[in-house]
Amino acid sequence: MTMIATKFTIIEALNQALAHEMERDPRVVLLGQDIGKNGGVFRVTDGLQDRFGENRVFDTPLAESGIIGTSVGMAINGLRPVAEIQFAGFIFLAMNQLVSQAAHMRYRSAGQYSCPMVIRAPFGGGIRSPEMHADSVEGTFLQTPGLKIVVPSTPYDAKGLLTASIEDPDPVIFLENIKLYRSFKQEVPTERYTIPLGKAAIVQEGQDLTLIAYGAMVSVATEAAKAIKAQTGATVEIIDLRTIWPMDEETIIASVTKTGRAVVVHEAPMAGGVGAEIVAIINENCLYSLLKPVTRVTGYDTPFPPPGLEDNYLPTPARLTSAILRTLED
Amino acid sequence: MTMIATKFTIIEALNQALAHEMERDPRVVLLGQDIGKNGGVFRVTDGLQDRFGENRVFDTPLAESGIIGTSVGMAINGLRPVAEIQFAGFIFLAMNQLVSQAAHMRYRSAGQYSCPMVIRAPFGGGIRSPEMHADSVEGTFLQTPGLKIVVPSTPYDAKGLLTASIEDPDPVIFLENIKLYRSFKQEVPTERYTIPLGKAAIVQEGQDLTLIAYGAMVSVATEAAKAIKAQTGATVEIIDLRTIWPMDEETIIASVTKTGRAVVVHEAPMAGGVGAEIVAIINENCLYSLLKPVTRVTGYDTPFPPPGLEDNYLPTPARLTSAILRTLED
Amino acid sequence: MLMHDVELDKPYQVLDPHGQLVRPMPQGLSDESLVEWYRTMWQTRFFSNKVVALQRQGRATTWGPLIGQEATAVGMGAVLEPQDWLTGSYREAGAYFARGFPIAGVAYYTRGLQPPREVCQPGGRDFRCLPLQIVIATQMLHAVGLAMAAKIKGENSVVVGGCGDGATSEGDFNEALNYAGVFKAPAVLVVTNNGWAISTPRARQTAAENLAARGVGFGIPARIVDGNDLLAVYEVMKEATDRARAGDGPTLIEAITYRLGAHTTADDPTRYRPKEELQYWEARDPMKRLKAFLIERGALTEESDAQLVEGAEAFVAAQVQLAHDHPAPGADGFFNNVFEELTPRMERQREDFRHDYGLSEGK
Amino acid sequence: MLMHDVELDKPYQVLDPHGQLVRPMPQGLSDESLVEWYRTMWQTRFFSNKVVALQRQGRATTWGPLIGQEATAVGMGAVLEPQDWLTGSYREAGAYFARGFPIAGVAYYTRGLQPPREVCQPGGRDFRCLPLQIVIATQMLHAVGLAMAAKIKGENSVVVGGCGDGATSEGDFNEALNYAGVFKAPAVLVVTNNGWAISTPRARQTAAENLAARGVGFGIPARIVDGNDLLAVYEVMKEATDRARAGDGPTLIEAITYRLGAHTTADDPTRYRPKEELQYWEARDPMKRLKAFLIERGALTEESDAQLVEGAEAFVAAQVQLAHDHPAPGADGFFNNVFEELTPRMERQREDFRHDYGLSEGK
Ligand SMILES: Cc1ncc(C[n+]2csc(CCOP(=O)(O)OP(=O)(O)O)c2C)c(N)n1
Ligand SMILES: Cc1ncc(C[n+]2csc(CCOP(=O)(O)OP(=O)(O)O)c2C)c(N)n1
Ligand SMILES: [Mg+2]
Ligand SMILES: [Mg+2]
Repeated sequence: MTMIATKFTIIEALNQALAHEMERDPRVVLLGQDIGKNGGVFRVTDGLQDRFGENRVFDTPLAESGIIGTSVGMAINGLRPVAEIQFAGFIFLAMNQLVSQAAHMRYRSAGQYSCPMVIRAPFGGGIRSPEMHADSVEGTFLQTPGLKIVVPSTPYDAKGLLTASIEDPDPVIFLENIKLYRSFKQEVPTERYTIPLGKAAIVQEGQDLTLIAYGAMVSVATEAAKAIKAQTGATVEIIDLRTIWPMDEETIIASVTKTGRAVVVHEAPMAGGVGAEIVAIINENCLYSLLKPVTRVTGYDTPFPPPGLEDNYLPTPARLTSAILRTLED
Repeated sequence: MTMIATKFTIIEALNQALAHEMERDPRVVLLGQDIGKNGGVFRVTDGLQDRFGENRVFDTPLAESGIIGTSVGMAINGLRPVAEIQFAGFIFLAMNQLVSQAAHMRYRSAGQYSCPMVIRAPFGGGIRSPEMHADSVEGTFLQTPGLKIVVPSTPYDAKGLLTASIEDPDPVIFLENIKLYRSFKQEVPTERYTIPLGKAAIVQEGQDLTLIAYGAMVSVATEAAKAIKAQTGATVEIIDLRTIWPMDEETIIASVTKTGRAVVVHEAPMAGGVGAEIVAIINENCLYSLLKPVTRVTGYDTPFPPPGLEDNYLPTPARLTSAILRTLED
Repeated sequence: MLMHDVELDKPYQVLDPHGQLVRPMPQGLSDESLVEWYRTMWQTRFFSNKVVALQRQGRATTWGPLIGQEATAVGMGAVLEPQDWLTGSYREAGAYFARGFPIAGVAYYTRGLQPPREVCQPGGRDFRCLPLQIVIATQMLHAVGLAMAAKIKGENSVVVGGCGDGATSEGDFNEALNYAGVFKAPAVLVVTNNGWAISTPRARQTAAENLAARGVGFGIPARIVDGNDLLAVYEVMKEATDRARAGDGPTLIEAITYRLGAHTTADDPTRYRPKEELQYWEARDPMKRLKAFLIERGALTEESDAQLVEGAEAFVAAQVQLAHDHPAPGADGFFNNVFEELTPRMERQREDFRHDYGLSEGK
Repeated sequence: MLMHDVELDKPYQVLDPHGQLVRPMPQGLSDESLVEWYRTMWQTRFFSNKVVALQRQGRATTWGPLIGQEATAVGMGAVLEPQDWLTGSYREAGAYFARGFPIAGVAYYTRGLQPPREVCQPGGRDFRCLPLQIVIATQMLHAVGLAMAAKIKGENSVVVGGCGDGATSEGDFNEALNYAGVFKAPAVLVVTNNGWAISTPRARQTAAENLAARGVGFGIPARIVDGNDLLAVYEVMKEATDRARAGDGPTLIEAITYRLGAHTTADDPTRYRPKEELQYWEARDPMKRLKAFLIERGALTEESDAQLVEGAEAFVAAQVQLAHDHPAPGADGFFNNVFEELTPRMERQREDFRHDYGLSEGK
């Protein structure tokens, strides 16, 4: 099969993935607030209601628990709902339906019923959005067995990971960094393809330090790695997690065993974030290779700040670079 | 002041703390499902409605978001609500009110309004309770800046910590292990006293390994430590966190620096649990003292199992002992 | 007959408490069906009592008695067609039985284990009953979602979602009504108003005079029915499922009944409930009412009744036995069905568990 | 006059769209008050337009225009006494202004910063307005909680909670109605029905004919009012707050109005909204209606009106200037007010931040 690739933004790549899956699988339906005529506040679902009809692409009332709760029912009854939560911070209104219902249905029914569904939600800072519009929620869901967590960092990944998520037999929360939505274009095959869940990507190889990132932090990591190379000649291996859970421990362990040093970066607050779990995994599996403590470069232990102060809160290439420098010291 | 101490269960100690605070501070009100005439499903609030009247101790409709959401309003308007969520697993229905509202009110109002309130909730396994009645939620809330998390392990602590929580100017989630409610009695002063939030207790000193626990796991830890002493002569230092957040890093760091080995134990699933944060703290602060990887003994990465299988899921003295033995190996 | 604001203050009745017809028999009802449902009501009662007894012996987990509510439960489940769905709380097990779901399935559950497919789907038939719900009101959104899917797929199936009076206070209950209305979902949402949510009386649950009135604000027709009158429950349910099946959308039904037992085996209702109330309702026992009617009608004699009751008890005993004889999952069974496949880490955890537990040779 | 099921289908009106009285003037209203509120309506409009302009220049964050809804907003806030509380969404800023809350406070907020006490409470007066709410419907439970506290403390204060039509679909909105009813809270819950929730029309938000009907199911009296008629909004609000103050419990009010602007500065309403609808509502502009009435009444002349409008614009400009002149918090200000005191770890994080940011000598 020859793949024709053209340059697309993440928004466009996601829209393609949705269109492909709807085309291919009549079970796929889209629901959420303002996703129909309006195409979603970020236009991820633009044109899909026109193309697939109101029966398969529909606006819901303004109630997040309703979105997830009815998706549970629809998934059990043979559909593959892809629900949009307008901003990830609002998932808390649906927390019970997600945690105790969607994520537990296979378990509580001893495998008789399951919830193949995807919850898409934009998140992340850097665009001066209002309160609760930028909050990162992936760390909160680490304590939710039964739920997979995916965060793409590029248009190519966005399409392949969303396709894989829709195809997955279990519920997936798919978190999309708002800042990346239109920030760059990348070659994306116009054909359908999947990127397997649970597998990280090595963005660049390196020998001296492992830098673990996901979503918008991948490009921050790349910039920092460049700065480090320029300043010290050290090479940084960058891992893009792609899937936060189940986490690709193998890739992390192999890399840190090789480099002996690691830095983790995410926007979410430090306490109990994804970084903590990564440090714990490294501790358990490669403590004896570690030359320095793993450094966490994260949001601080405060709520996501108001837009006027968010630049001070978000990890920047500069902050990350100085953390890497410290971690590279003997 | 001479303190008269009598032996009480945790239930009784909590009841006393509530009664004292209501006596002392007219701002304290209690609300929740079935807490009035029925005294709560575990009788923690037994007799308090009779004593303080329906104006200050009242049953709510069956709606958790309503309980927390109205408590936010009451706290802002000068009361000190102590809300009971009948089982911690149902806090997910109030997640948004807790995370984006109670925990953020001081922040979003630039300090003009605050939410001095306590959310009490029973949790934990070991009594064959139905679905969602045993789930541990403390790990989920680590990603909620603005919220304090307290878990007592003894009647003495329960009373002192609850009193301190009610007195605290910020929202506190106070999690009570069901299994401990009536499992033992302890001398508890009948007078009022507080145990400061944010301070861990050293349950027993030891030289060879630090064992970090909280809630019902403290007695599991004590048993395991005894077994270790008997089998190997090694002494285990047991830390009871008491307050999960803000965490007493100082006590943990001092102990692990001394012992060079650590095991963390909790009921909650491993991924993203409190244990992960503790490992990260140890990694950041005492990596060079560490002789072995920190071991996490926790619930597995599954939902809390059905009652018939929960014994296999919960950390036991035996499982903990063998983990300690492994961690003590050279 | 379905209406918005009218007749919301008096429950619809076909049989009075003495089993006398106060309205004509609902159409299309055979004596055989009535006797069948009467039998299911007895099975439900015996089963509930059996579990309470087992619980006292430490052989069942905490259990919420079903007694007093059998007419509502059975009427709720009896109208369903094979392609329909049903989801309810722990208190709606009788509806599941009326729909055909094996008593053994719920009996297995009371062992503290998730009943497996072989027990729930004997002969490979999926009864389309979701696991009994513990988290109050959440199943009402599932019911609406199931119904939305049926409509999207163009299937002629309807969904019944059942919950208690207390559940109506939850956000999810109200969101369910609203979604049902907006999407004209083929769903029947049934509130079993048994007067109490644990110790909280209906009157403290909401300031509204009744729960059916909730329908008005969501544009959903609603009915109040005497929940101890099987014929009335059947008729109202039939009408509502017919409407749903015809594409006319959802209905809200409030069935007025009473929980004669404790909230659960862990509850002491004497702490909060006046004895007179219990006596009042004991006199309105749904079994007595239906029995009187069936006997007067000649569909039953005292003798055949005694046989039926005895048979129901024996059937329940056999189902419970079946459930207890069915093998429990392995000690490591709790690793299954988290995801379709175990993650690599879970595989390792299970390996460790097996080792610790002495299940395998270990590593 | 307040009623359950009656008159829920026609909005209460005092002035017709041309400013003619269709009912007697509400009692106890002075011309001075009316002119004052008319002024606040203009301030609200100018302020909203000003922020839209600032946002286009990159000097304000995303903003939801208030225009078209000024009569509802101002009527909602105008009836409050100093001891009362008010909480609303981003769209209810005009109600805050009518209550006395400084425009500078909201202007400061549009800088992307939490307005500090000095800006919100000039002269040390706490206006008892909670921060404008972003998470839809959550503030309705706060309103009820504030009111429950007032009642528990025996204070004679009432609480107004405001939200949009979309908000009525959230569980929290319904739980708020229910708690208000059960606790007979001195709360007035106001739904500003502006026809749209972003791109979702009212008709897709619920199958009910109107939103006030929601009151029935919660035992709360409800009113529908013409939200572009300040006199009607005032009267209905006054009556409801009087009732609450007298201990007679909550009221639900649905005000029918229209958002003349975009949902926010990030929204393009032409994607979903017919032009004719906008035109229909432009003709019903609340400012025009009140102006016509005040002029006919002699409370205003064309000339004094022009002065008033000009003055309102100048006042807004000054308030915005004030907000922009007020110092921003330090770069590390985001560490404040998480808890009353910083935790030890936050202290260290702030120290690190200051070091990285070049704010202090570092460690
Ligand atoms: C969300 C949630 N909150 C609280 C509980 C605890 N609880 C179990 S049953 C019950 C009362 C339910 O009352 P109702 O809905 O009337 O059903 P009934 O038990 O009367 O059948 C409560 C509060 C729960 N299971 N789920
Ligand atoms: C809980 C939640 N879900 C979604 C959003 C995103 N959102 C912001 S405004 C809005 C529509 C609100 O409509 P309505 O309640 O009618 O208020 P209006 O904007 O018309 O004043 C939505 C969906 C939000 N802020 N909060
Ligand atoms: Mg009930
Ligand atoms: Mg609106």
